[in-house]
Amino acid sequence: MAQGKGGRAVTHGAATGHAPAQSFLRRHVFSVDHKVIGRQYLDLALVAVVTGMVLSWIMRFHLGWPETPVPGLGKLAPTGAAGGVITPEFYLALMTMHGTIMVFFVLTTAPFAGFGNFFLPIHVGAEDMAFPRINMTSFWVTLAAFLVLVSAFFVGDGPPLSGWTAYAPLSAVGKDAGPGQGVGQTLWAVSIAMFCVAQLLGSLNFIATTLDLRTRGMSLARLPFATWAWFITSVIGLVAFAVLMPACILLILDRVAGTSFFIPAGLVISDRLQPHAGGSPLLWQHLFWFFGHPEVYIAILPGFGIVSQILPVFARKPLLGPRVFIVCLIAIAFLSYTVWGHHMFLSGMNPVSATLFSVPTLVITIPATIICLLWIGTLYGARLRFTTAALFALGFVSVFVSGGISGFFLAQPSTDIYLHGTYFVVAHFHFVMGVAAMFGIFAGTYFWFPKMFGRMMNETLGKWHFWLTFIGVYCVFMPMHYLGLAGNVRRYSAFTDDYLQPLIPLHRFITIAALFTGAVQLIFLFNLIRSRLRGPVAPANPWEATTLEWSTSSPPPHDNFGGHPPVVTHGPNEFGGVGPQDYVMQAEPR
Amino acid sequence: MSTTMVPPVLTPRSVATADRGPERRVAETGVWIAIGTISMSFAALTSALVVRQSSGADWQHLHLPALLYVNTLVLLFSSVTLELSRRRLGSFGLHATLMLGILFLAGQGLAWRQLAAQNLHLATGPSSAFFYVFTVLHALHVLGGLGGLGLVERRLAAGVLSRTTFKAAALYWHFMAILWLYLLALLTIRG
Amino acid sequence: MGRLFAVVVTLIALASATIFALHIWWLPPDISTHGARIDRQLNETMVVAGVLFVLGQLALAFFVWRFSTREGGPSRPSRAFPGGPTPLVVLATVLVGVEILVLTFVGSKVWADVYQTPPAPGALQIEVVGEQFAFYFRYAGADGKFGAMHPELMNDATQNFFGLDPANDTTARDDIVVGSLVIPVNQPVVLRLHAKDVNHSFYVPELRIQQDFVPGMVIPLHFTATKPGKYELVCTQLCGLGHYNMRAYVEVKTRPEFDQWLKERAAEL
Amino acid sequence: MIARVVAGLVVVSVAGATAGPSHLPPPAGTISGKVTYTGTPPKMRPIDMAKEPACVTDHPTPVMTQDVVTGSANSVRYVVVYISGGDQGAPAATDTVRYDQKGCLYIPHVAVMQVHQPLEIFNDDPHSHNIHPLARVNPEWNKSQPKGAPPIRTAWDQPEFIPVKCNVHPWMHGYFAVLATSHFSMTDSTGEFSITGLPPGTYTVTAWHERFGTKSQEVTVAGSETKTANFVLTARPY
Repeated sequence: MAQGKGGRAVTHGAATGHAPAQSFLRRHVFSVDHKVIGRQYLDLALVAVVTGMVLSWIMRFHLGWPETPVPGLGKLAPTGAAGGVITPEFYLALMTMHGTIMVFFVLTTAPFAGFGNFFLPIHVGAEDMAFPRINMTSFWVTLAAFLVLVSAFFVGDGPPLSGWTAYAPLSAVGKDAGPGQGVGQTLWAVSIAMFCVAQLLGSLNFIATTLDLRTRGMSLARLPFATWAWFITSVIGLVAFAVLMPACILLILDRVAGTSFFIPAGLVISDRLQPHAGGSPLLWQHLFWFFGHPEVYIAILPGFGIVSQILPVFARKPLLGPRVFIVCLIAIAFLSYTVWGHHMFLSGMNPVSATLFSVPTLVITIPATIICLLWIGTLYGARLRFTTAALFALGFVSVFVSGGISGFFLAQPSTDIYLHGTYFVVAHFHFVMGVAAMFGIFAGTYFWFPKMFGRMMNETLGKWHFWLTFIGVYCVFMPMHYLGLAGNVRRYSAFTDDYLQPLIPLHRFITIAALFTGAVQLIFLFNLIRSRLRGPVAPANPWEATTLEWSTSSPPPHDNFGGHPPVVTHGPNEFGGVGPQDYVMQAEPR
Repeated sequence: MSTTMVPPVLTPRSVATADRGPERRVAETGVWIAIGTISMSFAALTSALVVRQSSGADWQHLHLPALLYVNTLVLLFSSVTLELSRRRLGSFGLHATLMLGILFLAGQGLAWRQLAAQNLHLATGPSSAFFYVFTVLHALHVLGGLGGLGLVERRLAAGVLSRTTFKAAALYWHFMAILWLYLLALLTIRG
Repeated sequence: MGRLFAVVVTLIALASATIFALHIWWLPPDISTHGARIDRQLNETMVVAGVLFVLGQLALAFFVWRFSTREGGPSRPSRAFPGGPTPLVVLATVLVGVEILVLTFVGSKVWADVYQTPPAPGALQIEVVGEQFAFYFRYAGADGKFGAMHPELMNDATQNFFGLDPANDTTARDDIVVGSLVIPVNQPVVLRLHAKDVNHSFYVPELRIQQDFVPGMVIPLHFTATKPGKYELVCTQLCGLGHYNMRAYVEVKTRPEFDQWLKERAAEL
Repeated sequence: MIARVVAGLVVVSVAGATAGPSHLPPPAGTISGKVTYTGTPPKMRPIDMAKEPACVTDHPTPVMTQDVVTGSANSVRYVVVYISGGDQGAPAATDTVRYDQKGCLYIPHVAVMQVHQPLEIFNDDPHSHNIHPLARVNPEWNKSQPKGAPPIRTAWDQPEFIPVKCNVHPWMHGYFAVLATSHFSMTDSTGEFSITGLPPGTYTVTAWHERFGTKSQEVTVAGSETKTANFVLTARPY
């Protein structure tokens, strides 16, 4: 209690509500408890991922059989798919919404905001986030952003069709540019701007919590790997979303206020001269990709952390080179801001800068390769236990390697000349940020579910889920590399070009594999719901793990540690001892 | 399976910074992070301005209303009164800061009206567009700062104000002044 | 379970790599002067990346096979990786580092050849407009001069795709505007890409060339086709609902055929 | 397929030629005439449909541009002649105006209809089109119609000459002439038109052409006579 100079008592800030709230609404809906908020984020991500996946099914079906009506779709979308036949603009709208929902509301929301919210405070030994109310605000803004985005399905011409990258001027000139480019595109921009605000607030919380609320003995070196990853992701997000938000504001102004930030003079769209002048389409691309490339790491770094945390647990030995791992994460975070131009090799920017952007892009593979080797090296001499979480973590390594390696082709301007804009790119980013991040989310779910809900998930169902998904995703995305090599352009709603005709059978194979892999996810959904209601009661530490969340009950009490903040005496990585207990928990007394 | 529970340790609310209290750092850290991210946003807009300036030949220098310099003085003075208040924990300076902050916003509003009277609107040209974007965004951030100061005032009146909260709020407020000086310079030189 | 994982990963890796190696789906034959170098760069990258891919997956499979515990099997202590992380760090840095150096060194030359060298003098000048959702091409006509473009005159309804003003601009009157890119074989060609409305992209797989159209910019692109035939030019930058159908044919003709074609088009004016 | 197109043509031309409500009792007058031009019209040029091979094969000889179609003796086709002042006839006919997309062309090039009259747009081609009426008074829309999709049924609420375009095939260009009156006609390949079923009275007759603009004249019809009203439009070469 500090004594003010003027004699007035100055106390600590009012307690931030660590007593459990009483009303149902306060406890489960408008809760400031980070665990409730984390679950809310994950529930939102679940809704989003189901939505995004259904959209991709319709897209894939259309690509395989473009003229076959989709049963029932004519009723759901009478404008976009009259009689169930999908129009090109409806396909692009599905694609735009699929990309936007998946990148923002699944790959950012689940592994980062969802798991991070639930476990980061527990990992550092805190009762809650640094700013619980801001935390709650962050979730509700995210939810509102999602609703705004989805509402584009129900307005005028439907959702926008300019892709998740929303390149200007297509995204900026309004409805002359096509259906959905009116109100739908505006809603998109508003939604993303709101999402940026939410993520900035969230990142602020993550960073402040990690820096200031660590319990006694929890030095930075003893932070669990997942928390390191969330912390670094927050730093990336803090910069990336801070750039995307003003970019979206400028885009909205171009659309509704008649400014010309991104729209140059002399555009004639559908025979109409546009009343704009002087803007720069490349400016949008620079601003977007300055966010967009780091966003890839926002999606994948939490996966790195989750896998690095899970692998040692099931390998029963410490992660190889924990410090190297952290240094590599930091290196990736730093480099992620120097590479955005590799999305723009062919965009008309100065060709000299292509080489300048190519080099850091290739260099970033060094820390990524080191991390993969650390994981594989961790397996050396391990005593692997094959839980579903372990399988997904191992699967993560496999798909990340597959996705990462195709990056070599796209990072070089010379080979990008041919492969840019083809399915090779689709294959690359789906493996490296889509599938890999999803595997991270699955691994995290199977690993942490007992802690979050106090019940175990069904391992048999889990293993079926893993095997079918693992094989499925390779069948879906590996052939896309072949399509790309054959010059198959992406974002096409149908393949009418002569040279694409021979590729249609391969598209059908991918479609069947995608529908199959999608259907397999029903096993996961079923497991999730059944285990939440009827799974066996989970002990505090079912996996014999070391980090702080396993020191408290499953699920943790309201203040996480029952009024007894833990004192940390060990690192998170102490596995492999001999004796009945081969590990040392972080809070184990010396 | 071992399910080791931690034995109760008798360190109520002990954290790494136990000697100084957890709240002490959190508010300040939060504001520093906010300063970082706000700076990044304005840096992005600055680079947008530079790119936009070279992309079209339609850039016409915007003569800033002289009122802005008066507003600048108001904002700077409000920082001084806030600092005095914080050093001596008096509420008078805080009130003054709040009033000056509101005055600054009113002044900005007046400046926008002056420009509008000269037919310089958001969509008139790139320089006016950037002017409005920068100043409105800044004003919104100042508005947020006023909210923070209002909270400080309430807590001070209730006698529950922590030094760190006050310091954090002041830090943010001073940053608003610095940000404004930067924007003024940018808009004067490149606007 | 570990053995199953190892087997599945091995099978996936080998099957995927085999399909790559057999070129079952592969690039169409190259018809440009610069394409061979791009192909070589792509092949070299394919070999290096393929080796890394197979090695990485096999290492993962092998370690999982070797170090999985069987249910109820004897408990043995875990072993640390010999030498700790350092050898792996060195391995990754050296291996990937050398690869990066080689690829960049060779690759940046290939890139520079295509995008940073001026076109050959005397190259055939062709103007290209990309619009929702077609490409149009313009040849200078008998006077060798292109008429100026006026956006306010651009109108699909009157087939004025380039915004020409023949009423006042005599150089525009003989400009030949067509919907296919017709070029003579072995003749250097310079395109100037204009975007009429939104971003588009110029992609001819056989020519190994791709370049965005950006509104507000005129982007030059040059190449030389080496084999007569009919190829497809497609748009690779999302431009709206008809993106999938934004295409044109590229017809590479012998010199006499080309001259004849140009003469016929001029007669239509 | 062809039968459908022909049927559509018949429907439209019937709607055009006998647009007057036939059930009205006589006397009913007729205004007929011919539309010609002075000056040099733009040259009709072959349309380059190379990007859509199916449409190239649909037309053994190249199709010429249709924005200005002239015939012998300076006649002008696709001129909409209608009553802009005077009796406006019956409200919207319930018969449907049919508009076809075939061989990457709009058939007919100009479709004349009344406000609120049902309009059906068919895609007879083996590929997708988008229909983009560039309306300014009426609400503008832009929809694709893939192969096999049902016809688009719509109607317009305000009189307007609406350019129609297909963005996928930029040369595809036509007009919806949406009129408040039921007294209208469109010139044929000889430039002739005929507005029938006019009750006695004085009329402002207006001729509209998409490139040559509009001209009007006053005509008084008494009883069941046929009055002649010729129009001469001014053509410019570019």
